[in-house]
Amino acid sequence: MTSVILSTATRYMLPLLLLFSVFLLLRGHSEPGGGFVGGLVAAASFAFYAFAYNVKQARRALRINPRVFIGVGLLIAVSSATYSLFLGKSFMTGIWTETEFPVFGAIGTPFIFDVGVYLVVLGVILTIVFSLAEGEQ
Amino acid sequence: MEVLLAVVVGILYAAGFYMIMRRSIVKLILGLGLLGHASNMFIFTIGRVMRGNPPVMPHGHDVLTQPYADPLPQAFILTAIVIGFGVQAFATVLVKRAYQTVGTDDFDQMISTDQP
Amino acid sequence: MNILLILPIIIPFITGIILILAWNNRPFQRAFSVVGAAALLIAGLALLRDVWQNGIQVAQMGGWPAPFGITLVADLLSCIMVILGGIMVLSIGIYSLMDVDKGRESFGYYPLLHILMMGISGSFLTGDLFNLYVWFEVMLMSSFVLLVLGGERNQLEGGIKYVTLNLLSSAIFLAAVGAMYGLVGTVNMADLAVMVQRGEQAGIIQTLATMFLIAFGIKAAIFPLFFWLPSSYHTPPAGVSAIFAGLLTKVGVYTLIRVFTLIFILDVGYTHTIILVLAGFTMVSGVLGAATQNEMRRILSFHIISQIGYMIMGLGLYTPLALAGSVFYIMHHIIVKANLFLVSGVVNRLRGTYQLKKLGGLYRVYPMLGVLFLIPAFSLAGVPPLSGFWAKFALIRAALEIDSYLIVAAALVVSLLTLFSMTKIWGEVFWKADPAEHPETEENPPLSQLAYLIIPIAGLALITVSIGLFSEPFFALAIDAAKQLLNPAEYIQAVNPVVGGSL
Amino acid sequence: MVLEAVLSGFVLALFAPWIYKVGRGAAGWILALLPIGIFIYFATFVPPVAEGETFVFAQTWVPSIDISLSFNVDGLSLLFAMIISGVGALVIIYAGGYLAHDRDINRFYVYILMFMASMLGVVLSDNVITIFIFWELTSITSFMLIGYYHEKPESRTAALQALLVTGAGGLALMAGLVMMALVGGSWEISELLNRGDVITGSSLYVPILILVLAGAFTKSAQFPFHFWLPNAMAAPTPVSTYLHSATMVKAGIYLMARFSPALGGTQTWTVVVTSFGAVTMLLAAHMAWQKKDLKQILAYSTVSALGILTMLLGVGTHAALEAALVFLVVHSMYKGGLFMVAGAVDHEAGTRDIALLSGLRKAMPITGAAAVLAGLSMSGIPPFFGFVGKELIYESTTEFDMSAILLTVFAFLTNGLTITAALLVAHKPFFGSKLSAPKHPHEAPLTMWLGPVTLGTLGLLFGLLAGWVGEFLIAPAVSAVQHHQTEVHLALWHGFSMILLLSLVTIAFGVLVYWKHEVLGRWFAPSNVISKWGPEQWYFWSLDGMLGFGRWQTRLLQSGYLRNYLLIIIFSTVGLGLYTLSKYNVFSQNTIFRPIDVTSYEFMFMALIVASAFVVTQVRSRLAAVAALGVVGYGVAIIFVLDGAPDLAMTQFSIETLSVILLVLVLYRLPRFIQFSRSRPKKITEITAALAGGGFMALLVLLVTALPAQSRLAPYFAENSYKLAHGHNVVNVILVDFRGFDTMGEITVLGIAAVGVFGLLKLRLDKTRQTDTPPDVLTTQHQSADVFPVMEREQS
Repeated sequence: MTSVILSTATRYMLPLLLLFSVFLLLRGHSEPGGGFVGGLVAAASFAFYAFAYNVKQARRALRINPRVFIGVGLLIAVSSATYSLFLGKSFMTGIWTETEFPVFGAIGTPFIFDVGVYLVVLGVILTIVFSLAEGEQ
Repeated sequence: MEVLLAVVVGILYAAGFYMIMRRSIVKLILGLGLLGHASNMFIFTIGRVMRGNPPVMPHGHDVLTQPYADPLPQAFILTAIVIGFGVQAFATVLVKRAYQTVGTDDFDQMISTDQP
Repeated sequence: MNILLILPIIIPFITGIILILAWNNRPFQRAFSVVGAAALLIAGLALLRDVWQNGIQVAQMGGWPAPFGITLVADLLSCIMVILGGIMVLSIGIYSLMDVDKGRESFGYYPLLHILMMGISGSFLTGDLFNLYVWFEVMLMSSFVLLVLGGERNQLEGGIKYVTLNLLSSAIFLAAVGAMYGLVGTVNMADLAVMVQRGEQAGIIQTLATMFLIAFGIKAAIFPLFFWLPSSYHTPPAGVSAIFAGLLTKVGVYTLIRVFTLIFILDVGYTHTIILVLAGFTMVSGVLGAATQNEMRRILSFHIISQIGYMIMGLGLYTPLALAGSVFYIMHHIIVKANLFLVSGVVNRLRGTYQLKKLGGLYRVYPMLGVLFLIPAFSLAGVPPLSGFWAKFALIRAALEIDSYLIVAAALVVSLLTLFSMTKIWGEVFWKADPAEHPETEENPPLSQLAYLIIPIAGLALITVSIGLFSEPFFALAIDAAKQLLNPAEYIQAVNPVVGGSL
Repeated sequence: MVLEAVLSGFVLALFAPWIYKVGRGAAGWILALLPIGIFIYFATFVPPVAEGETFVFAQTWVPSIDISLSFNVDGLSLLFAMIISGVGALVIIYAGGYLAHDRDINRFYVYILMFMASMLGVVLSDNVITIFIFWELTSITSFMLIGYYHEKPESRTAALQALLVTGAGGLALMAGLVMMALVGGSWEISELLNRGDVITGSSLYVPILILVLAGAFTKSAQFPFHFWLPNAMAAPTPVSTYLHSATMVKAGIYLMARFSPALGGTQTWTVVVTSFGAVTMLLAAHMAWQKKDLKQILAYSTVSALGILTMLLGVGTHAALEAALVFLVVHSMYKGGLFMVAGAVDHEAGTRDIALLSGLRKAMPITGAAAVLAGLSMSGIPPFFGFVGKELIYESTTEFDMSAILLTVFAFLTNGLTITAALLVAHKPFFGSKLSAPKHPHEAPLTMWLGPVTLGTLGLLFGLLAGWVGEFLIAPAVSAVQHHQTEVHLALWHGFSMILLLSLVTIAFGVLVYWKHEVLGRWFAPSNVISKWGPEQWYFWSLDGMLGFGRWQTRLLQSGYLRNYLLIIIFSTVGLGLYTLSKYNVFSQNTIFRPIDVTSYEFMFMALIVASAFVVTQVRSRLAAVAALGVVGYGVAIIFVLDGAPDLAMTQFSIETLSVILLVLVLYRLPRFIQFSRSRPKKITEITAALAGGGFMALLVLLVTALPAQSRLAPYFAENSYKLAHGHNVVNVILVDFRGFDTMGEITVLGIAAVGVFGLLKLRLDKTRQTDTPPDVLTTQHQSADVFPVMEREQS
């Protein structure tokens, strides 16, 4: 399943798609988007890579076992949620920075949570796709 | 609109039910997919439908002004879609493995665990 | 914010995450899994202490007032269930150290176990219907994987039926939640209780109640919806069977009790009579199924069904004593049923089969194992003074108090048939001479070599005996839990939903 | 103190194996110290109880449900407690000899001690539930003891039979006791006995009576529940001695005696109890003398004795109760002794078949003497205590006010045949000129003759001291049964009377039958078969019937075919839902239809969804089906776009794409669907179910959407999403903040799904070929290689 056009295109598309996915993640709080869709797009970029080359190379490009993304993502999500407990507030209470940042306004734990979602989705899709594709190749 | 959507929901459910009752385990997967769509449409419709007007505030506003679509069913469906995807992926692979192990996709040959 | 409410959910969650991250470190996984399990049990006990002293506890996730955010609610029943979950996961955690093969250990057995517990604890503690759906899915997804992990043919065949029927249940549940929202505009249980009590659109609400009954009924394995259970419970490793047998159906029972004491009490004469009739059929058809089986775990699986009938019976009768009986029954049953599966696992390990025909002679070689089997087996059959007797007694007394004679007759006959099939296992596996003629020394390792398997069994047996001999505190607890259940106002007041509460 | 006396047996049982390990052959003597101690302890109660005192010992146990560990020592319970501990001590000593070389003797001690404790509990408890608990414990320990020789199938069968019959009765008893407690308004027996008129006057009286009697009759082996007792002779002889003659089987008698103030005194009671007792005593006596096995003769004669006791309790007059309690004591002594003798004979002479035995007195003089003592008491020869008993039986039957003659005839025949049985057991093996036995007999050891000699001697002593026994043991017991203080005057000699004459004729009749028993036995053989096999056959039929029905229903419900399961669930849901809707008149109160307002492109997409769904169900190519399913998904996404849900649409589009890719990855190599042959009616049923399910869901949508929307939550989200949660996109704010908790669960599901997929694909422990599940049992006609290429078999 290797074609020159596809593999070349993929090589250039990978960073673009990743960038787009981060964009979706960041704007999720104010526009349609969010960690979930962002994670999907990011996963898609690596999945394309796997189809264009093969799973081994995709794994190499990713550097980290996708399962780790799942664990880390969940950990980030639960940490962002637990943070408020230490401030004596309810579990998962949103804690926001005072200052507004130029692109996406105030940063708060819900945003961190969304990052966790993004990573989990990325890890999940890649785990599934890679292990399925390895079966096929 | 809701009347027609109700019919669509009903047909999706019926098709899903029909498919999961087939003898082929592959059809089971498709049936589960249809049931997923049916459930989502069901929640969407029964939570009332509002053309246009997504529950997103334009920039500069700090409240969402009427009219807007109820955001909660949408959140429910989003959660359900994602969960459904996970389950569907797992079930698909499960069926594939069952097919490989049993050597057929005929459900009638998968009754050994119910034989006393 | 009461931090104790969230602990039973995040302890197994964090344990699970850490175990996922320590994917390839088996020794660490084994040790940490037990630590996490013990932590869950301790958290449950602390929560019970708090609720016992201070009444129903509530936590609003994200600090949003009910009904806008998600509310966690711990009443006595929830606490009891969480503790039972803790006892289960600790027992199975220890048992698994010896029961689970390297293959499963390397493919996420321990993280799955803890995430399963996360789903189960979540289901017990949530006060929000849609959130309950999510926890159900967490629980189901992990149970799916635990069930089929290993990929043996039986597991896959049973797994497909288990998955399909449970997904159907989830679909019905999800639809019912959606419809409930469409009808009354809320999913917070306390808020729903307030809204439903207004009596508007009672017909549709009652219809949705029957959908909940079916959806939870499938999970609880009541008649005629129990098919997934006997198809699958005897296929995974013994420890997995045991935790499934102990906890999963009881989550269904718990939710049935929850919604049919809190929300759907508009017309108890209708809904609860249906529940009572189903309880009778569940008991009878389950025990008849068990009587005809010839494989240890299959017998035990069918008995789960028949025992579920008793738990539902208390809900159907709907008196304080009856509900207390149900609660007590759940406490007793989870411990006993899991223990029987654990014993069957030891038998299988010693003799390599679960088939009654091929077994025998264990009483001669392992009298202590015999005792460890008899305690839960007789308890299951309701032999006094073990825990099961008290559970049955309370239910039967409750039924006789309100002149429900038919259900009493069913309960008594089923009890006798349960005794029949327990003695059948006893006679075939322990008393009968060993058909395989094992030489006395070599192939009969002393039980001390199976310490990780025996410790949880002995511990659970000890609990069974203690509940039996010192049942007063357990009854006092069950009766208080039942009182709370029959007084939804207490629950609603504790949650204090903003909109509903002001009405 | 009584509590400790009762529980001490359980505690000692726990240590019995250890004591056996240390004490070995002496263990029986050591363990017997406990029952001896208990016996002495209870003996101290005799004088005050004879004065009319009763002692209540109460201890709270489970106050939440009115259960207390309360014990009551009155004349009746005291008499029983002394029999239980006294015979218990002898039996444990006896077992030390009888089972001396048995490798399971340590387990025997455990069970017999537990049994003794349970039995003490039964007769001493003053709480209806406590008494039931001990009652059930006697059944369970009896199960373990009958199954002592557990490697023999007949032992296991007998143990199970005894357990099921007495267990069934026990459960009935429990219901009866609870109902009685609820009607009588107390859980303490001593209280209930004061409220006999409330109970007998209640509308539930007859059900209560039937349930309680069911418990008593099964335990005390009344016809037609008697068959388990002769079968229980599969147990070792000490067990037969203790449980199945002296104590456990008398628990039912105790129960009837105990509750007769609460339940007795009515015509129903008299008719039912008397007739069951009378039939049992005669039938069993008739069966007893035809047996050839010593233990079988004794077993049937025990059933007969239990019948006599039941009959007397049914008659219920002062004389009858006196007779019952005297006979109870007599029977425990002679029957216990004879069982021990039978065991000794079996042990030393190698058989229990009376046809093979004779002249044993020469080899076993002491055992023979004990047998004679017991046999004389059993035959009711003066001056033995048995004579007193028999006289009293006749006295009460001749006074019976319903049908004195019939009952006396029954009693006469029973007593006569009892004498025959006594001769068969005590005379036949020991007398006769020629010594005959399968193995060379020796005298039994001390442990084994101590019991029968003691009991036999007691039978004589009690007869001689009848007046004393009457005053100190029988009178308090009769008082307890009658529930008021009463006096009993026992004497050996009542002067010449009709009854004495009757006694003499009875002896003559019994001896005559014994003399001709072989001839008569052939004559009566057919009747024997009917009465033995009748009720026992019913037991097996009902067991088989239950199993057959169970198999049938399990095949029907748990068929193994997923589609049947789904059919049942769908039909249940729809059926229950529609019934509920119509029950609450929803169709007449709510509107379903309303004007359809739809734009053309909306209609187009809906039609696309419907058409694609239809294609999914019909198309024969898997890929096409997957594609059609994808189109359904995209169609749904477009509906979301049109109706104000851009987030949903976005997610739906991407998920749908991913799903299709996954399905293709998994399924793309597979060929067209096989058309599995399905019968037409089945297919029609399934289509009906599918349409019904779909229709029901559509109906729900129509019903609910016809009502005004009343979301209680949306306004709050609209108001506060930005102000409090800093987000413009309300759906996203809900997902990560308002209901972020849901999302946490949701991503967990995803993570687990990935772990599962990974595990499923990579971990394969399949040992299908080695496991004991049968290979495909059904047709393999679809499995030809050209239709189904085997996928990835090479993977490990």
